[in-house]
Amino acid sequence: MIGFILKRLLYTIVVMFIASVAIFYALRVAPGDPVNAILNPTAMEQARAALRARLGLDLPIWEQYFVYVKHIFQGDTGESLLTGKTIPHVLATYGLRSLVLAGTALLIAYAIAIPLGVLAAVRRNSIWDQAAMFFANLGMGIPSFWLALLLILLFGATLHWLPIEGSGDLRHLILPASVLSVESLAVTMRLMRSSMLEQLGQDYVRTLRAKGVRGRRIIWVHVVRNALIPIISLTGLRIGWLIGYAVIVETVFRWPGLGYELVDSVIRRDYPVAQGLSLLLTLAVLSANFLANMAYAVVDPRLRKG
Amino acid sequence: MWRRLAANRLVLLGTVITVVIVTLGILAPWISPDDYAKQDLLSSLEPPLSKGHLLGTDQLGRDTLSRILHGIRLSIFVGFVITAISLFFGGLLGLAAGYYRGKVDTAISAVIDIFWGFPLILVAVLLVGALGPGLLALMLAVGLINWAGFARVMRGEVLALREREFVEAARALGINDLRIMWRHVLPHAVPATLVLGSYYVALAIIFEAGFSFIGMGVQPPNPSLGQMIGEARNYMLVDSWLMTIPGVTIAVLVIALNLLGDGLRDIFDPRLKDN
Amino acid sequence: MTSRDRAESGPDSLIDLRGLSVELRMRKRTVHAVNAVSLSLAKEETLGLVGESGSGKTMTALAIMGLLPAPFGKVVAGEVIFDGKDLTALSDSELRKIRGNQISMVFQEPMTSLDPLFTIGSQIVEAIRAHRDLGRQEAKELAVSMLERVHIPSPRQRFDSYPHELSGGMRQRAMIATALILQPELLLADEPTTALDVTVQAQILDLIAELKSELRMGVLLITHNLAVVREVANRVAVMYAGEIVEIAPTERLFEDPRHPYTQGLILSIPTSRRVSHLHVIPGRPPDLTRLATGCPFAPRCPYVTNRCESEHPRLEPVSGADGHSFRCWNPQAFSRA
Amino acid sequence: MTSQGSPEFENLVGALEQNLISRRQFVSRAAALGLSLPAISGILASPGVAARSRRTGRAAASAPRVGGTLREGYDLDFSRMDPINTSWYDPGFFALYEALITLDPKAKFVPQLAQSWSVSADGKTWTFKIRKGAKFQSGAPLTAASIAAVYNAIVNPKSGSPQIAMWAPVIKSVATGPTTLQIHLKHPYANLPNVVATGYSRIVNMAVRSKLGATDYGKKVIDGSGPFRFVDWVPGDHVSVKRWDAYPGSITPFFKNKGKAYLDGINWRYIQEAASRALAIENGELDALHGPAPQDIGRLKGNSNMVVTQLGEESVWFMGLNFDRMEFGDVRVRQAVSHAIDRDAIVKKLVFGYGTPAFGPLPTSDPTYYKNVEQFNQFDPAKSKALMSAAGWTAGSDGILAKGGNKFSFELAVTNESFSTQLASVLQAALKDIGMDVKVNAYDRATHFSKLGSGVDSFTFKYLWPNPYDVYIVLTASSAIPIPNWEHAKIPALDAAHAKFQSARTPAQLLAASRNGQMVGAEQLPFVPIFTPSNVWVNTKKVHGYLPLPWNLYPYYNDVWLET
Repeated sequence: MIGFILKRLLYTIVVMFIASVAIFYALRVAPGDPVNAILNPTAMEQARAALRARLGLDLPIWEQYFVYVKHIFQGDTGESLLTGKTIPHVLATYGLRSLVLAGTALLIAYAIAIPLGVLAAVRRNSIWDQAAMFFANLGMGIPSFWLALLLILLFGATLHWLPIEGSGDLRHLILPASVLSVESLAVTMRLMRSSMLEQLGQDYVRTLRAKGVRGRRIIWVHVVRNALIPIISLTGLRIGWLIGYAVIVETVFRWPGLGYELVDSVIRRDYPVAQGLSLLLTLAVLSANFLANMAYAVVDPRLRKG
Repeated sequence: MWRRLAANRLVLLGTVITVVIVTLGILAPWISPDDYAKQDLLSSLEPPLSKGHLLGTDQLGRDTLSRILHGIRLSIFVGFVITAISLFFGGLLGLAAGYYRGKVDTAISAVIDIFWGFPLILVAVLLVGALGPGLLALMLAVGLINWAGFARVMRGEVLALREREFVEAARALGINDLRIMWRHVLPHAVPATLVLGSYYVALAIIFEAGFSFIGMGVQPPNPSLGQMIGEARNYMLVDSWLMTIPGVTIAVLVIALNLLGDGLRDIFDPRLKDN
Repeated sequence: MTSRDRAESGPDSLIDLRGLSVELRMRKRTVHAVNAVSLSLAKEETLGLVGESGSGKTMTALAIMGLLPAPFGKVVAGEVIFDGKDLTALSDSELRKIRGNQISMVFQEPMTSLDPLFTIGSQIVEAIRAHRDLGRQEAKELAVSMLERVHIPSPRQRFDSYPHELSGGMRQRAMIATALILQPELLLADEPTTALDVTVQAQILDLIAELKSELRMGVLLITHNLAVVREVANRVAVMYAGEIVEIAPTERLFEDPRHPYTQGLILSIPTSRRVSHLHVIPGRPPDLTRLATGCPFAPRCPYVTNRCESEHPRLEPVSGADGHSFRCWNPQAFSRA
Repeated sequence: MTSQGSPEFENLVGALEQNLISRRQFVSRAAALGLSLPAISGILASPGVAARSRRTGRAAASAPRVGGTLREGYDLDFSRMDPINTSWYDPGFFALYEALITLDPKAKFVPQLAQSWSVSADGKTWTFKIRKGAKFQSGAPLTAASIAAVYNAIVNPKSGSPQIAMWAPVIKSVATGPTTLQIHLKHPYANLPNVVATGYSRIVNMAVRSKLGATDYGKKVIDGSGPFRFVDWVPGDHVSVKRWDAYPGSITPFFKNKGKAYLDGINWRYIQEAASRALAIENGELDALHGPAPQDIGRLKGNSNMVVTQLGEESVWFMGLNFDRMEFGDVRVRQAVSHAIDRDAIVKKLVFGYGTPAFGPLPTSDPTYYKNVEQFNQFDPAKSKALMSAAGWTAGSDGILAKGGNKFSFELAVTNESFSTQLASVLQAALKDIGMDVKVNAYDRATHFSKLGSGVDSFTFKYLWPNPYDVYIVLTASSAIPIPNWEHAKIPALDAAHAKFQSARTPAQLLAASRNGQMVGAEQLPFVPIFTPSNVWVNTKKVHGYLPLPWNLYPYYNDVWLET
């Protein structure tokens, strides 16, 4: 286990390093620079040159990278070129919002998907099962952003129940979180169902029945717990996917989260912010997978030792 | 195989729909009633079934049907081409890793893991930043991440196959590695990757649509289903058809592809069988 | 019906199977797994149920427990009388009260028959609490003492270990502990030793024998291995193609087997004298989707006659030999050649 | 061409209803639109107009309430609010800062920081009398010196101010006393008031600004003299300000509230999605809104709790053709492009009639607009073809114009915002009809403007400026090549016209110069004007004292108050 952790740690560091270089380079080879976001488009060249020099954008890229890394090791993580907010502050703000969104979405997804998956498996081929699977297919097929528009049309434009964009109180969270949850919900439900079916066929279930244990207990205490294991390993990937894919949903609802702000900062060429967010995103995905592996071991005693 | 596909009604449905839509997409240039870019500002935002425009027109008076057909064509192109390419490279590397094991495996696996670690969205956003918005950046991004998926699956399959008698036997007979891989390993490993592929096609299509929707993908006037929805958004209260039609198209296509995928999986990989 | 009359039944009988027939209904085909099986087990008796895999032994046991694989397994005829009730007629909740309480079952696969996510102890306690409302502590004490009785070393520690931490033998002991924790009247042991290596097999058999006499219960020992039966069973029933082809007290069966199949089985037991050329019964077990008009064993039988092909033999008692019956049109004297 | 019910007319009636223009002005303008006098008087009498002017009258009459935060939606993202080198000036500038002078609803210059001003006989020295008691929010006194400091900073080419070209005639500004500011000019410059009235010339505390550094000021700290103090700025999302209770009050005549502001604060929200804007205010997420999607305006007008104010906008969407690419240096080619564009169709369909075609460089709604430009640039594809063949371009088999083996195909660079991409597609289609092959490239803003800087074949851009002629100079003066004269226009006649404008001695001369410049621009086409969108403001009936003016770009917030 310790060995595993160390290996993941090393792996994480390597990926992060590669990411940082790739990001740094990609951002700066991109045409356009922050000057256009900071100065008036009609501002004269002198002013532009002056600003570039001040931001050190006139140096060759590798040199800029070197400076960047040096600063980081000096504990200076830099600040937004546009707003002057420090990078940690920026990351905290947007990272948290994304976490809230992705977390809520995942919660909604699991709260619905797991019971339905169980139901579908237990009442296999029943109307429940077929309905559940139908919606699963639907959920995997409907593009989230389109669903988002439909919901905006219904709850925002027609019923005027919910705010259609922005963040703030809980009401702002409802639409984006629901939309974001749909795809996960569908996938999880399918997985839960097949996982349940697999477990229901296991010998230990027969033993339990032979012991005269109540059916409900067999399902909820034993089978479900076994069936959840693959779900947990999926969760890691899910979180990664949610935080990443959220950019689309975040953009539709203008939920200022990580993905949304990443796109924005890249468009504005706000290099420090874009770099910070990119690395945070990468780290988030990596650690999500890592945590999933850990959780795995917690649930499954077979993986605890060794 | 076709008989087995046909066994499950849903799967059959998925297959049929996929085939139909793909055909429509491929034939788009010949069957679409109009030039997808031709505008007639004065007859814009016509509802479906208006004369000359089966599915109506968009805000610039362009024929929606023609744009949908070309949109499908593009989705399919993105979906299948990218998947095919990443399947090819991913498969190759996975095969090598699984077959040779040892150092080769360690090296390749490391690369796979690294690419696997990158959030697709990040790669896409950066590439769009670097190359400018458009199909190229998008397809590169998808390819760069997906190949790793194929490589993983292929590697796993091959690692297992490698121990099978017929491979051992072949090796014992002194048949050279390339031949063994080509003749004895690959054929057995392909199904699993095909199953994955069918899902990846759907994913790629959704992804392209999503990115074109937020304006980072296909650029006008080229029609992409996602971008059509994006433009239609502004008119959702004036003419909701505009966003409904492409939305339904994507949904149907993706659902069909998923059903097809389930079918393939049930056939090739009973272990994963849902029911 | 004829079999019904002959099925010995009396005050000392613990369980009666009367013309029990089980079918497995797949999508297209139906497997006639158990056909009109009648036998009865006396209190504190050990009956060996012997046959090749697929001969219907396990299905018979599962039918008794009401654990036939859903949704295909069905009891289509006959009854199972256990202290006055017909188990096949009971609702699942009524059956549940009996399972693990009055009738317990031990399975073949100790590796997979325990839930990997729970400790041995908790799974035994679960069995207790399913039937008696005991406090956790009492239950635990009971479980620990049971683990001791099945000779699991340092039971207190073992109580908290997970299945994967135990050897196959230990797991099977744990299974047995779970099965016997409530001192059932009847134990169904389905190939309890098959998955274990030979040395362990013996220990498990001894354990079962030992506990049987301690707990004064009846045991239905299901196995494909006659040698095993010879050690522990009072009587032996030989099953073939879902029906009983011969039933007799153990000694008698081994001295004077009448059915060619039984004879074949006995001949295939490795003995000191005959390890070199082991007897093998030619052919394969019959396809149970179609019931043969004649004797199911006919295709493999060395002494087959025309009648065997056409007429289904009945289970006939051996005159003068109490409790020995068999089905055969053309029985031959048994010779240990 | 224009008639009752036409957009221009709508604008006009809107302005009248909001008391933005006097009835006399209305009459003259309406006449200019070609309406008969009976028709006009009919409108003036019409119950709608009368009623609505009365309503606005009553609202203003009832007693203002102190308190509440105004939530206002915007169609543009917010820039760093440093007047001197912001990338654009936003509504916040009208709450945080004050200008030397400003424009009233009648487009007349009125005092703000200066209570009076005069020009020397030779027209080379302007003297402004600065009001007493003006302060910065930091507490520092706002004197003539503070103002001179700002103006002298702007004229420095490194300042990055987009106004440098307009300040060209200015030698320097000096405070001859705490309340006397003198601006010394190279030559007479009647346009000076327009220049000092813009958002870019608003007065910031230079002490604070230079302490923080030119490019860091405005990120976290702002020190102006407006009635509100800075709270925060989140680009892409919002800007918020709170009332400055020590505000010494305003002397601007048309403000009814001479004291501190009524509102506790203002929160401006950027709403990128055109469609979402109307929804947001209908959903009660906003109290006021600028720039709803044209297709939603009709619906808002029908909503009885909304007041929709429709004005002309001091802006023009134009297509820039790079004089150094293709043969855009040849005026015939530029005119060919211009005649291929059906401006009426664009206005009718792309903005649902909420706008006016532009045939010259200035918007029709500007007071100095010269109607004669409309003799140019009318939709006439045949003429385009003729012009092209005169220029030696003939259509090939594929219908694309060619000359000496070169096809007439070029890039059109636009920002990837949904409207500009749509406009681009329209232009692309229009030019295809006359045999020009256009490749549209949509870039994010950063890329777009750096591409413009390094030169592209062609592009689209919408200028928005309180005094459009000023930005017209900025964008077309040959001295401004390559930035911001992205089209690299070199038109001597135009440079001359601009020079005249910049050295006009009297308002009359200024107007004449402007008209001349407009005619030259309409004919020579330094850029190809396309249309001017309507400037639409929406506020709920709970909002009072809310008065957007085309020539100030944004409303002042001194008078605004919220009903509970």
